[in-house]
Amino acid sequence: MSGAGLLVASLCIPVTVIPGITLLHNRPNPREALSLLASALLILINLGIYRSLQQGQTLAWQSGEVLPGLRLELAAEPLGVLFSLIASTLWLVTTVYAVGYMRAHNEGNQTRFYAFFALSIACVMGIAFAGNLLTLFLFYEVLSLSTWPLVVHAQTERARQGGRIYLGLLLGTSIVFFLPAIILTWWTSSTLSFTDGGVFDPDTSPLLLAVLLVLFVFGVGKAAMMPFHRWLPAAMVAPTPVSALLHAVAVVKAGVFSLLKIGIYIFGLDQLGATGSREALLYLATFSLLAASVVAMRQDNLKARLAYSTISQLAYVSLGVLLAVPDSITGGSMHIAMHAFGKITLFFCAGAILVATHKTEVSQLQGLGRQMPFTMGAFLLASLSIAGLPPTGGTWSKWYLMLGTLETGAWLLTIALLVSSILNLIYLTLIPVRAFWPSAAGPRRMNEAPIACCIAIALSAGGCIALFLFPQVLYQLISPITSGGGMP
Amino acid sequence: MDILSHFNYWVVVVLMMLGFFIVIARGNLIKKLIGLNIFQTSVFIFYISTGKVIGGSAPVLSSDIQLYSNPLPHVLILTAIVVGIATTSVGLALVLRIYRAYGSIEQDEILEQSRQ
Amino acid sequence: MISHLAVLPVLLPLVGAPACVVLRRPGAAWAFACGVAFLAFVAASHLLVQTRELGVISYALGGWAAPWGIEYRIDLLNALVLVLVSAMGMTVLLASRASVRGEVDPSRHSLFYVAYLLCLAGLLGIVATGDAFNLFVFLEISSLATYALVACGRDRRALIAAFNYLIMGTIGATFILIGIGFLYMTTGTLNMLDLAVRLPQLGESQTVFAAYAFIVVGVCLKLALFPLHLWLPGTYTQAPSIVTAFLAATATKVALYVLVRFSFSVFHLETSRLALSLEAIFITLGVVAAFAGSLVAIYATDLKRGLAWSSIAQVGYMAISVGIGTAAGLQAGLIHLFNHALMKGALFLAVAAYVLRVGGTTFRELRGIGQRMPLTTAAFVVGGLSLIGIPGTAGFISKWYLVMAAMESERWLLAFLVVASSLLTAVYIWRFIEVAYLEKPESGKASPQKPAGMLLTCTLLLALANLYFGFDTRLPVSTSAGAAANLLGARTP
Amino acid sequence: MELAVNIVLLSLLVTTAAALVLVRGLLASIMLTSIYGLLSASFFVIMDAVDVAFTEAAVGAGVSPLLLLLSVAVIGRHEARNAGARPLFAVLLVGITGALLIVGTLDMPAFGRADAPAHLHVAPRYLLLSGEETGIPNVVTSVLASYRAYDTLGEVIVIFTAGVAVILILASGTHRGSARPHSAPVDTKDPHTILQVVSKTMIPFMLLFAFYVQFHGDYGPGGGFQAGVIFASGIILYGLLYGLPAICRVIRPPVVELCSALGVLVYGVTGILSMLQGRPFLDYSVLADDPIRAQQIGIMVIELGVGITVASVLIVIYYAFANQFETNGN
Amino acid sequence: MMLDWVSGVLLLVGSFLLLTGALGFLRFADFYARIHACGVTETLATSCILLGLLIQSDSAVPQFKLLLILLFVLLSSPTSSHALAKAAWNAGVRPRDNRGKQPLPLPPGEH
Repeated sequence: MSGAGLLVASLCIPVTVIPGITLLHNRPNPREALSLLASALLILINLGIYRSLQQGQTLAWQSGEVLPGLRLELAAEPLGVLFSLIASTLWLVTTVYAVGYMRAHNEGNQTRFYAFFALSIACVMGIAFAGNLLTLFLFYEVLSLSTWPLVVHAQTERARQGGRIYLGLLLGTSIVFFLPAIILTWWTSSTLSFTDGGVFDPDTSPLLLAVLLVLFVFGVGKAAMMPFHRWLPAAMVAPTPVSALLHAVAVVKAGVFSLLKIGIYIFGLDQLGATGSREALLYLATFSLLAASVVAMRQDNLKARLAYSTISQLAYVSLGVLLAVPDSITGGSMHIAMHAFGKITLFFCAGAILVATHKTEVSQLQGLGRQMPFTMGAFLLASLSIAGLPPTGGTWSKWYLMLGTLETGAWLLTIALLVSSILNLIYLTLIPVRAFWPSAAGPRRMNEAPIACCIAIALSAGGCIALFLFPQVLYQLISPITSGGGMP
Repeated sequence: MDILSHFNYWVVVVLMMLGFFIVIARGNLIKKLIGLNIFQTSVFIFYISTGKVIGGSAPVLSSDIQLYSNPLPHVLILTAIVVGIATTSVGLALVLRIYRAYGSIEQDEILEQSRQ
Repeated sequence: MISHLAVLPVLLPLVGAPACVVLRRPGAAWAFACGVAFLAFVAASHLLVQTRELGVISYALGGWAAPWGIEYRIDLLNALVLVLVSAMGMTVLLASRASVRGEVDPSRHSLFYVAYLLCLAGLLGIVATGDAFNLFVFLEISSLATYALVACGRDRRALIAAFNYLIMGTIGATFILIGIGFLYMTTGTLNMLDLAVRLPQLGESQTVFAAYAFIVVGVCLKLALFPLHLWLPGTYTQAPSIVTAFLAATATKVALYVLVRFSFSVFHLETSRLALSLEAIFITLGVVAAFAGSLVAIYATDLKRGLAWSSIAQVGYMAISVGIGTAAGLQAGLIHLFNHALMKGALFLAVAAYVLRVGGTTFRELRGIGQRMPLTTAAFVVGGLSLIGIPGTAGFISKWYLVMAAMESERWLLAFLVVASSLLTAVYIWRFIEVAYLEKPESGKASPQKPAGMLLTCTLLLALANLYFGFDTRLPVSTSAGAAANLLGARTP
Repeated sequence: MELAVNIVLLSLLVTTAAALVLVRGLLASIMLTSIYGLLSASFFVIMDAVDVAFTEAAVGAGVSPLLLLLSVAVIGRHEARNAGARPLFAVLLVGITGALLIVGTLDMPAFGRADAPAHLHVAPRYLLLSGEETGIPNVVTSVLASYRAYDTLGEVIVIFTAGVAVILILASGTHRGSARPHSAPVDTKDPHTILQVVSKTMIPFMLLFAFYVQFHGDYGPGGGFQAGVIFASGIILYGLLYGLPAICRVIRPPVVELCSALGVLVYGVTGILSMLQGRPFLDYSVLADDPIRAQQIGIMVIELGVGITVASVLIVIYYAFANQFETNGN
Repeated sequence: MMLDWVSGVLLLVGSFLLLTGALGFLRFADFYARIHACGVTETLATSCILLGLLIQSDSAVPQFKLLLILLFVLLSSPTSSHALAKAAWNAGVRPRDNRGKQPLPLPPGEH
């Protein structure tokens, strides 16, 4: 298959299974088999793209002109390939998990669930391979819309409320900030294509650039930068597989991924470093990072705590972008992968606990370790990854981020990162520790979640360790970005 | 500019405004249509005034007449009169139906009924 | 017949309407009307192709040359609007059969189609003509037919709506007549091109100023630009759904065309002293309309009424684009004119299907409609997304150009307000989507399914058009670019 | 002298309009409207617009008061006292509009000046050449039916639309076209013998006069529209005196409806004939070899179309209104 | 010359009659008296004026037209007065005394 064909196929595979899923709405087994098949196929295709890229092939595709001089473009560059690989791998894992979870939980409207899930993944692929801002924006918006039915899955008043906040903030920020920013970029530079070293003329007005950066950072609401972070906790009303894949991995990562791409390919690191509003935003990100951690500590609901933790971790990546030095970019990019595996494991565990024991609050988890030793073990491992401690992948990304702060001489930020890691430890790692603590309730028999859930947890937790052991794969993949030659 | 030269226009403006006032201020639907009628007729008067040439005669060609009034406004107003009567008849048809449906043609009473 | 292309789109429905009276059977009348509308659409499309190739086409009716006779003058702008109006007229008419059967008194069906054709002919005539007074005549044809069509609504409030529209519409038309009279007095001509040549020679004249003011107020009444919008919500809500779909997709568009035509082709707004104050007025009113209309739409409990207010808001955008007054602004306005017709056509046709199925359009009646009518509701959602301006839909293109135009003229606040108001659109569209998909349908109100295949097909067709024109924008974009350039470049010394 | 008449007529007009503003009660208002129409017709004569005067006399003083009266016969003449209590708003709006109009008049050429721009540009050609080009002395007719024939087609369509609209609006409940009243013809115990006898002798002359106006329009005031109105008045007079069923027996409603379409079609087909021969729509030159002759034929045919449509639509409208009276009235 | 005089007198008489009719219409006590005043005078007055004009005119066509109008007026004017009076009677308007206060007694057989 040609390079362009691979890219299009990667988008189309999730879409093409949707009619199949819809048609099979009365027969769960073939329906879910179809989902699994599609995700496996998607991984293969993304691996194919990865290999082509490693072999130095150019992968790009263009549509006809949408507006004069402006087309839809797809292009494979390292960051996108990384993102697509993570997303598709975790789609497979999540589908396995979802089969167990949705059945055990007796959820309704499962067909709708799988169909929109597939659509969301297609959008994620579109974002990952977007060759210009227009394409990115198109899939970004459709992703917001196609995840809404997943968020309001329960159709209760609370779910609707959550859905309103979710969509309101995501659509609101993207329409009010992101879209004008894109149009402004188009108007100033007459191109929206991602370009190595940025698209702006060196003599572009600094004020304009400063405004643009602010618009972009706030406009990409999916990056959950404070004060536009409220949608993420609101989205937690969704079923756990949705929270796990979309609101720990796909959607939020799409946000920070967009920021990375804008930072690297629209501004260019040099220009970005010189942009006036960068510093202010940097401190906002830092604030977001710390504040979210503090709020997370006060959350008793497990999923809400994980959500705030996500906000905090996303701020790491934003920080990486805004620092605008090669090490921080590397750190930010790697953190996408590290956090993805860590956080999805945590969500899987939360879902498993819910399915097995119907417990949702942190305070109820005391002594649960004996009942669900496997789940709690995985939880411990993943929380270490989030905090950035060995033997997990999180170590490396945080390391590079630290290096980035040191390189720019921002001591304050280094300290902030350290403090945040400690907070992470407190609000996440303490949960499994206390679960394993011998409690008055006494030993009870094992009661693990359905086997499909356990398999998924094992896979994702294994991923955390694998990333610790083989970080060079990631590093090699993304190194062309920092050396200035990412785009085909 | 002497006063008399625009006297006609101003009177016609007054006529128009009287008609316009009836349309807006009166609540009776038939009265509104009557006002509309007056308003439109006054506009016709205005048009015809613009076509008049002092000392001219009606634009029917004849060998012993040199100066004619302008025929074009006449043509336009012939059409406009037809438009006016067409509007009036449609309006009246509506009024009849409204009366049948509401038992009244006073705006206030109808509004009150509509709200219920 | 090729040489008569300019007159055919108008002439066909104009002569077709009386011929339609002969057909007493409603089905036959409908089929005939559809055929006529289709031919008119074909003629209009050919005309667009011709104008793109040959430039302006002039057609002297009666064989009398322009200032003395009446002229049809087709440039890119008219041709685009002609195609749009005839296409929407045809599509809605095709969809109308089932809906008319469901909503209109059976004794009136065949005349309903006659009135529809007359309205279509009137609208097309307004667009095609190059003569100011002829424009007034066709305006009245379309208006009279509209009043009758609106009065066909089932509720008795339709009569009130029609009557109010008649009063306001006639006042508007009379204002236009006054304006045309003033113009005639000062120039001695009624031909628009001739007017455009002669008006600049007059210099600053109070009469010309008053003429413009009256024409603008009259047209804005027809356009339903805030605060002259009072007739619109009642009319759109109470008229039969098909009529609402037709009016929303065509009538306000034609009014906007007239506004643009007079402002730029005849009066050269861009060069005149008035420009600054009028700019401010149009933009302010447009922004207020966009916000006020959307806000009222958010609180509406009836879908049809909500969409009617949404039309007021959307007219606001078009007014803004006229107010910006640059080539980019006009282009944005024309693109939005085109796209908005597609959106509102799809939305109101979906509403027509709802009325047919559940008998009403209040949110209570529409609960859970998404499960009962999945395809229609899907079409509605696509139309709604287009209205919001989600990328991938036609509405996005409109928004893009409008924001672009605002930025180009360095009106940053305006650009911000435009995008912010589109968020309000999202609110009221989403309000319906929640009702349609998340609420449980009221039990015990299962009305029998009436066959409405054509209605569904046309609704889906328009929804697809919304998607198609979100990706392939060559037709509206290039044509409107040419039209805008013509409008501003037509400055004659 | 003319000026004096002018001033008197204008002040009468203002008085009538002012009276209309002040008076309550629909019957009085309708009479005042009628007077207003008659006065403006007289004014049009002073202004040399004889054709318009003729039309306005027929419409403003005839048809529209008639329709108003028919409606009031159904609805009643009462007008509420305090209805529409928004006088302040109205005064404001009217004030602004009026002021704008006055401002607009300030730069206008003086009244009646022969060198006003309106009299110098397009109109002179009509006055100079229409005689040669169309062979018709009445310039208004030649402009109406030839130079601006398309406007006149529009006018016919407008009146046709009005007919369609009125039927569409009033037809609900009763079957379309059948104006079969529920009550007996007007007041059997009190037949309007005198009126009936007198008008019976007059109606044939009215119809004859209608034809005269129809075909004399080329030479003097008159034409299809006026003829149609007069013709319809004759029919309506008959209907008023002998009741709707009687007139419906003579002239069946479906036939009238078809006729209203027929007139438009006659007009339209004349235009299409020219198109079929490769000339622009409504170019009469194809109708005969001699161009002047062709113009005359064309004008005659389309005037006939106008006459047919106007007469039938007015009758249709009368039927619809009278039907309301007979079914709802008293 | 003689004819001019005649027509002048006729026109004057006609105008005077119209004026008296109008006065009567304004000043008389009740509906029937008023309609009597203008109904009677109007027919005569219009006839006088038309005759006067007929004499003034010097070509055949206008004379013929004026004659027709005269005929029409002679027919329509009394008829319309009659119709008005009858309509009023049917509507219940009753004659009153000279000052317009008391309704006069009804003729036998009516109530």
